[in-house]
Amino acid sequence: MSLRIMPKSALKAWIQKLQQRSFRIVGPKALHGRYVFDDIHDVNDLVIDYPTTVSAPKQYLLPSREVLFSFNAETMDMTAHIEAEPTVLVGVHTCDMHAIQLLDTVQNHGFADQHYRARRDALYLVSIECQKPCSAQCFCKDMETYSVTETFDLHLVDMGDAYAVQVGSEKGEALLQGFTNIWESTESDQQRLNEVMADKWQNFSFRLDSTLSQLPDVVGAGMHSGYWDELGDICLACGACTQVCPTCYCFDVTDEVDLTLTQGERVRVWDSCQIEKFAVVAGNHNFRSQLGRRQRHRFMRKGKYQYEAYGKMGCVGCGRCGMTCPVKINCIETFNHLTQELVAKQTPGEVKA
Amino acid sequence: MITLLKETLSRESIYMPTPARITGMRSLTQSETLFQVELPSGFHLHHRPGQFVELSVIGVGEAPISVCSSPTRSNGSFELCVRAVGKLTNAVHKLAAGSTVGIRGPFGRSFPVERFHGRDILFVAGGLGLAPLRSLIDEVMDHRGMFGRVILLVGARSPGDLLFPEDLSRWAAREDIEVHITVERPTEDWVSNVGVITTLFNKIDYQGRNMVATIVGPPVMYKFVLPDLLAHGLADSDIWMSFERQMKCGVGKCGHCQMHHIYTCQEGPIFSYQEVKHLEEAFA
Amino acid sequence: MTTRPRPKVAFFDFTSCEGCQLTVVDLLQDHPELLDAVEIVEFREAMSEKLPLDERYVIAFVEGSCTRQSDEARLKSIRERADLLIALGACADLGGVNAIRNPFPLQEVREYVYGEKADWYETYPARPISAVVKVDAAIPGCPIDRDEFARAVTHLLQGRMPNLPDYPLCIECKSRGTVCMYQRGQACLGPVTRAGCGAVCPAYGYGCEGCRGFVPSPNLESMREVMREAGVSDEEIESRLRIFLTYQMMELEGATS
Amino acid sequence: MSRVHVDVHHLTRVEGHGNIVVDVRNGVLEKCELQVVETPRFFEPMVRGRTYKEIPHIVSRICGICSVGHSTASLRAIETALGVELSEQTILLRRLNMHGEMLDSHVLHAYMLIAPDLLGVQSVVPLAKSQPEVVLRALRMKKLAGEICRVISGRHTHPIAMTVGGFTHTPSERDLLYLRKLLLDARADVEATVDLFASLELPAFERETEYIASHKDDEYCYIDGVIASSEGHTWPAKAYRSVTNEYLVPHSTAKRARNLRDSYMVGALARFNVNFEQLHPVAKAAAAKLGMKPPVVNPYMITVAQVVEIVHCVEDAIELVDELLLRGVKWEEPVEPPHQSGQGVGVCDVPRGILFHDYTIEDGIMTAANCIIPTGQNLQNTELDMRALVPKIVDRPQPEITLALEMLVRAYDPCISCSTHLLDVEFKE
Ligand SMILES: Cc1cc2nc3c(=O)[nH]c(=O)nc-3n(C[C@H](O)[C@H](O)[C@H](O)COP(=O)(O)OP(=O)(O)OC[C@H]3O[C@@H](n4cnc5c(N)ncnc54)[C@H](O)[C@@H]3O)c2cc1C
Ligand code: SF4
Ligand code: SF4
Ligand code: SF4
Repeated sequence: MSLRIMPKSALKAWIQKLQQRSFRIVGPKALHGRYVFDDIHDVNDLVIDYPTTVSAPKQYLLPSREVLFSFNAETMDMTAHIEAEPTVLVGVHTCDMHAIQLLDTVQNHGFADQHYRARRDALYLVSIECQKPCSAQCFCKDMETYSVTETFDLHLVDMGDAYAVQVGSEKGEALLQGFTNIWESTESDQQRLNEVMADKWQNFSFRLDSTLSQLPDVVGAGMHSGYWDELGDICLACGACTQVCPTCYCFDVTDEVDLTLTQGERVRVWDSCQIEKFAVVAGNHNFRSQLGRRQRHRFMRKGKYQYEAYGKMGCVGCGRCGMTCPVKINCIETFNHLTQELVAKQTPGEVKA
Repeated sequence: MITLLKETLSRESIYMPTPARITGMRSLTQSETLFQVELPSGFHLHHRPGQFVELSVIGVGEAPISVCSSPTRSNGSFELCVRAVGKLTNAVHKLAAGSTVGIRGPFGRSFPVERFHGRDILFVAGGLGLAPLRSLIDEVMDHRGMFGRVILLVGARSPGDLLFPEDLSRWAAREDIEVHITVERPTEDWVSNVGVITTLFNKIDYQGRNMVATIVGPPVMYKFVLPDLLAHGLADSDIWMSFERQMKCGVGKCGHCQMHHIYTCQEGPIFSYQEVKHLEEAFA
Repeated sequence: MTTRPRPKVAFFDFTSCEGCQLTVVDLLQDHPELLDAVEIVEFREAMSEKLPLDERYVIAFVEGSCTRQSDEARLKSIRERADLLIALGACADLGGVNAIRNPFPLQEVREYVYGEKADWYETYPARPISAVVKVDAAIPGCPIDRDEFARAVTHLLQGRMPNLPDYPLCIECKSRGTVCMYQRGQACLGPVTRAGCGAVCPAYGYGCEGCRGFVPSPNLESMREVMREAGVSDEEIESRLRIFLTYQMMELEGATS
Repeated sequence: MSRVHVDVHHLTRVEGHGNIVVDVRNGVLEKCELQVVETPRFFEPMVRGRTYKEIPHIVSRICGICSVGHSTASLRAIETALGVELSEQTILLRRLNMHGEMLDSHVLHAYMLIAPDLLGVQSVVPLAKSQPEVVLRALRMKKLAGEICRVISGRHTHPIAMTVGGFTHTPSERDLLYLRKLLLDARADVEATVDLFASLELPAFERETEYIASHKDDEYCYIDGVIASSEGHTWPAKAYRSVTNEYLVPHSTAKRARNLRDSYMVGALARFNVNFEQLHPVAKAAAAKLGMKPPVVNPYMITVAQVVEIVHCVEDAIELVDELLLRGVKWEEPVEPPHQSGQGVGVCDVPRGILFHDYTIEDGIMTAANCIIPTGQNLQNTELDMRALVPKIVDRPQPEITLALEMLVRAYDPCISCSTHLLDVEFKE
C-alpha cells in the first residue's frame, strides 16, 4: 500500500478537480449545529474534521427510497433500475467503513443484490482516521472499529498541516490521477504517522464492561432478561435508532402506480424492526408485538445474530442510535447492563436456599 | 428448458419477476382459490415440495406463496393456492384467467424427501397448511413404493373450509394411505370427525421409531401438535414444519422473516423441530 | 391506455378551511391524468356541476368537521348516496383545529364572537365525521399530502383501501436526513404521529404538531417525559397535544361521549 | 303579478358556503341578500390561553387559500405586540412568499373560477377538454406559485417555516436560482394571460364606492403599511376598528363593515385604485393593455385587476429573488421577542383584500384576539352592488339574472370560510 502526503491546503483544490472530472462528491457538512452527509456543490461546505453525522452514509449505497424496476402494468414490460453514478464519499469515519464491510458481506451473500453492487462499484470511499472519540455515545474502541486497514480507496490521516493519504486500491489511485499537489511519503513522514497514531490510541478508552469477543455470549445470555421490558416501557417505537444506524438495512417493498394504473415502479424503502407491523403475518399474528421484544431483537442483531450469520458484528460502536433516541436508549448502557446481569448470575456466593 | 431460478438470478435485478400466465383458476372455498400458472415457453419451475415462489401482481405488490402442486405432476405449469387476506392476495383473486402475474423463485429449503425414504410418514395439515403439503403428498404418493405407511390428518374450521376435496377423495380412495379429516364446526350433513386436529391423534395407531412427521398449519397448531408427537416417541429431527413469516424479498435481505438469527426465507421455510426448538420466536 | 369506466367522485366540505380540496386542485399541476382516471361530478369549491339526485357517488370525499346539528343530515345523505365515504384531512378525520374550542363552554365561545347576537348562530362541539357516519377510510393531514392523496386514489381505483403508514413520523424524518428537533432543542410530536407527510415540518425546522393523528399505539407517557426533558413546560406539552388532537385527547380521557 | 325569485343555495366556485336570495315582486326589490351560511369557526376564542408561538400555525387554518396571508398577519400582530424587529432578509422572504400566495390565489380565481363563466362553460373540467392549453397554462402558473411558497416556507397551504421573528428554514442559493428560472420562464404565460383577459368581455356595470387598501409610498404593499381610502384619508393600522366598524346581520355568520360610505370594497381592484402609482412598470403597461385606468368602478373588473397583480407579482418576485441572491441568504436564528406582553395589530393585504389581526398577549399567553377578514368587509358592498344591479337586469330571463348575480358575487372572490369571525373583542372570563 503506498502512502502519499497531501498538504491540507490542497484538499479543496483536489475536490474541485474531482468535481471537474464529473464525480459526484458527498461529504459531511454542517446543518443546525450538527453534521450530515450531503452532496457537496460548494467545496467550502465540506467539513472533514467533523465529530459525527446524524445519519450514516448508508444512504449512498442503500437509498432510503430506491426504485427496483419500473413497469407497465398492461404490457408487463419491466425495466430494472440499476443506477450508479460515480460518487466520491469523502470523510467517512472508520466505524462507518466497518459498517460498509458488513453491508458488502450481507448484500453479496447468497443472492447478490445487483442494485447494491452497482452503487458500491461506483462508490469511491475516502475515509479518515478519527483522532479522538466523536461523541459521548461512541464506543468504537470496544468494537475495534476505530481504525481501518482495508475497504477504503483512499484513507486520510490528519498530521497537522498535511494529510497522510494511504492508497487502498486502484480506484483510489485513479482519484489522484493528474493531481500534482501530492507526493510520495518519506521516511520521516512514516515516522510522523506512527507518532500520530500512537497518540491516537491514547485518546480512546473502553466504554464496555465486556470485550468484543465476549459480547455475543453476553448478549445471548440476556435473551430472557427483564431489562427488555424496561426498555419497552419507555421506547416510543419511533424507529429513529434503526434509521440512523450504519448497519441496519431492512426494507419494505411497495408498488407505486400512476393514477391511470398503467405506469409504475416497484420501490423499496427503509423499514424498521421497531415498528409494530414489522413481523405481522396473515391472520394478524404478530411475532413481535411487545416493544420489549422488538428492542431485544434489535440488540440481538447488533450484538449476536449478525456476528453468527456473517462473522461480523452488527454494531460498529458509532453511537448514533443513542444520540438519536428521544428516550436515550443506547448501546453502551444496554450492553453493560447485560454484562452486569451475567456477572451477577455467575458470581458464586449468593447461594439461595 | 431453463429453470426459473436460473432465470431469476440472471435477470438484471433479483427483485424483478418473470411474467407468467394464469391459465386456470378454481375457487376452493370462500376465500381460497387455486391458480394454475404457466411459465413462458422454455422455462420450467423445477421446484421441490415445500418451496415457495414470490408471486406479483404488477402494480399492487408481491407475496410468498407455496407451490402446492407436486413436481411429479407439473406438465409445464404449477399450482398456487391463495387465501385472500391482504393487498396482493386480494388482487390476485380479482384477476381473470389469462392474466399475467410475476413469479420469482422457487426459493427456500424444501422437505428433505430423500431422508424420508423407507420411513412411515405422518402428514398433519391445518387449514391452508394443506397447500404446501399437497405438493409433498403427491410426490410421496407418486413414488409410493419408496415409503412405509402413509397417514394424512387434515383439520379445517368447517366443511366449507376444507381445501382440495377432490384430492382428499382421490387419496382416500387409495388403499395405501390412511386419511382422517376433522372439522371444528360441523354442518348437519357432516358425518366425519369433529374437533381440533389433535383429537385425530387418538384415532390413529402410531409410534415414533420409524415415523417422520410433516406438519403445516397456523402458529397455534404447532403448540398443540408437537407435544403429542413427542409423547409418541418421534425424534426432534423427524418432525418437519413450515414456518410462515412476513417476507418482502425472499432472498435473505429485507429482514422481515428473521426468527432470531435465522432468515426463514433462506434457511427455511421448512425446518426440523430439532433445528428450531430452542428458538423462542419460532413459536411465539 | 385502456379505457376503464371512470368512477364518479364527489367532494364535499363541512367546517374547514378548504385547504384539502385546494390541495386536490394543486395535485392537477403534476397529475392532470386525475381527470382521466375519475369523473369528478361535484366539487363545489371549483365547479358548478351537480350529479342528478338518483345517481350514486362511487367515492365521496368529505372535508371538514361536523360542528352543528344541521350538518348531520347533510352528512348522512351523502353517506347514503356514496359507495365509499372517505374523510379528507384532519378536520374530517380527527376534528382537527375545530375541536380546540370543545373544552371551552359553548355559549361563552359563541358570545365571544357574536356578542349578544350569539343565539343567531347554530353550533355544537366539533367532531370528526366518523362520530356521525360510517367512514370507510381517511386521508389524514392538515392539509392532506398531495402525493398521499394520489396514492390513496390509485389504491381505491385498484379496489382496495388506501394503505396508510401506521408507523411514526421519525421513520420518514430520519430517512430524509433531518436533524432531529430534539437535537435542536425543540419539541416534536413525531414519535407518536402517523407518518405519511414526508416529515415536512421538521424538514422545514418546525417540530411536528401531530396533524395526521396518533400512531395506533402511541406511548404518550414517554412522549411527555421526552418533552419535559427538552424543557417544555407541562402546560405547553398539553397545549401541543391539543392543536390537532384535542378530540383524540378528550376521547382518551373519556370526555367525548 | 310578476315575481322574480333567485335562490342560489350553496354558491359554487367560491371558498366556503354562501347563498344568494333575491325577491322582486311587481318590480319592487323586496329582498336582496348575500347569506353566509358557513359554520362559525370561532378562531378568536379558540386561541385564548395558548402560547403565542402556536398561534400563526393555528390561524393559518382559517383559510386554506390565503394561509400565508393569515400567518403573516398573525406574525405581524405578535411581533408588533412584543416589539420584535425583523431582519432585512426576513422581510424580503416574507414578501416573496406573499407573492407566491397572491399568484396562486389569483390564477385559481381568474382561470378556474371566473374564466369558465366568460368562456361559457360550467367549470374548469369541461374547459380542460375544450381549451386544454388555457388550463395547462393555469396549472403551470399555479405550480410556479406553489413552488415559491414551498421553497420559502415548506408549502403553500399552511406554511411551516414562518415563525415569530423570522423563519425556521432558509432557502439555499440553488433553491433561489431554481425559482428565478421558473419565474423567467413564466413571463410568456403571464403575457398570454394578459392577452386572454384583454380579449374577454366582462359585464358592463358600474357603481362607485369607497376603496380601501394598505399603502406604502415606495412599494405596492401587501404587508404592513397604513390603511388608505380612495376618499383620500389614511389611518395607522392600529386604528382599524374606526375604519371597519363591524356589525352583524341575521342572515350571515360573517360580519360586515362600513367606513365613510354605506360600504367599501377591498381586494385587487381596491389596491389597484389606491396604489396604482406603486405598481411595477410592466404591470402598469399590462393595465393599459387591459383598458384599465384608475379609478375603475366596475366590480366585475376585480378579476382583471387580479391579472394586473399577477404581472406585478411575477416581476416583483424576480427583483426580490435577485436581491436575495445578491445579498446571499444566510441562516438566521429567529429574533427573540424583547418582552412577553403587549397588544399589537398586524395588517396585510391578502388576495381578497386588507386583513387585520389584533392580539393581546400577557406573559407569553394569548388573552384576546380579533381578526377582520377581507370577505367580511366586502359583503355589504357586494349586497349593495346586487341591489343596484337587479333593477337593471330584472327584465331578463331568470337564469340570466341568476348567472349575472352569481358572477358578481364570484368576482369578489369571496373567501367565506375565513369571513366568519368575531365582533366583540372583550375577553369575558
Ligand atoms: C413461505 C410462505 C409460504 C406461504 N404460502 C402461502 C400460500 O400457499 N397461500 C397463501 O394464501 N398464503 C401463503 N403465505 C402467506 C402470504 O404470503 C401472506 O399472507 C402475505 O402476507 C399475503 O400478502 P398480502 O399482500 O395479500 O397481504 P398483506 O396486505 O401483506 O397482509 C398480510 C396480513 O397482515 C395483515 N396486515 C397487513 N398490513 C396490516 C396493517 N397495516 N394492519 C393490520 N394488519 C395488517 C393482513 O390483515 C393480513 O393478515 C405464505 C407465506 C410464507 C412466508
Ligand atoms: S447499533 Fe447504534 S451504536 Fe451500533 S452501529 Fe447502529 S447506530 Fe451505531
Ligand atoms: S424531528 Fe421529530 S420526527 Fe424527526 S426524528 Fe426527531 S422526534 Fe422524530
Ligand atoms: S410533520 Fe406533523 S404537523 Fe407537519 S405535516 Fe407532518 S404530521 Fe402534520
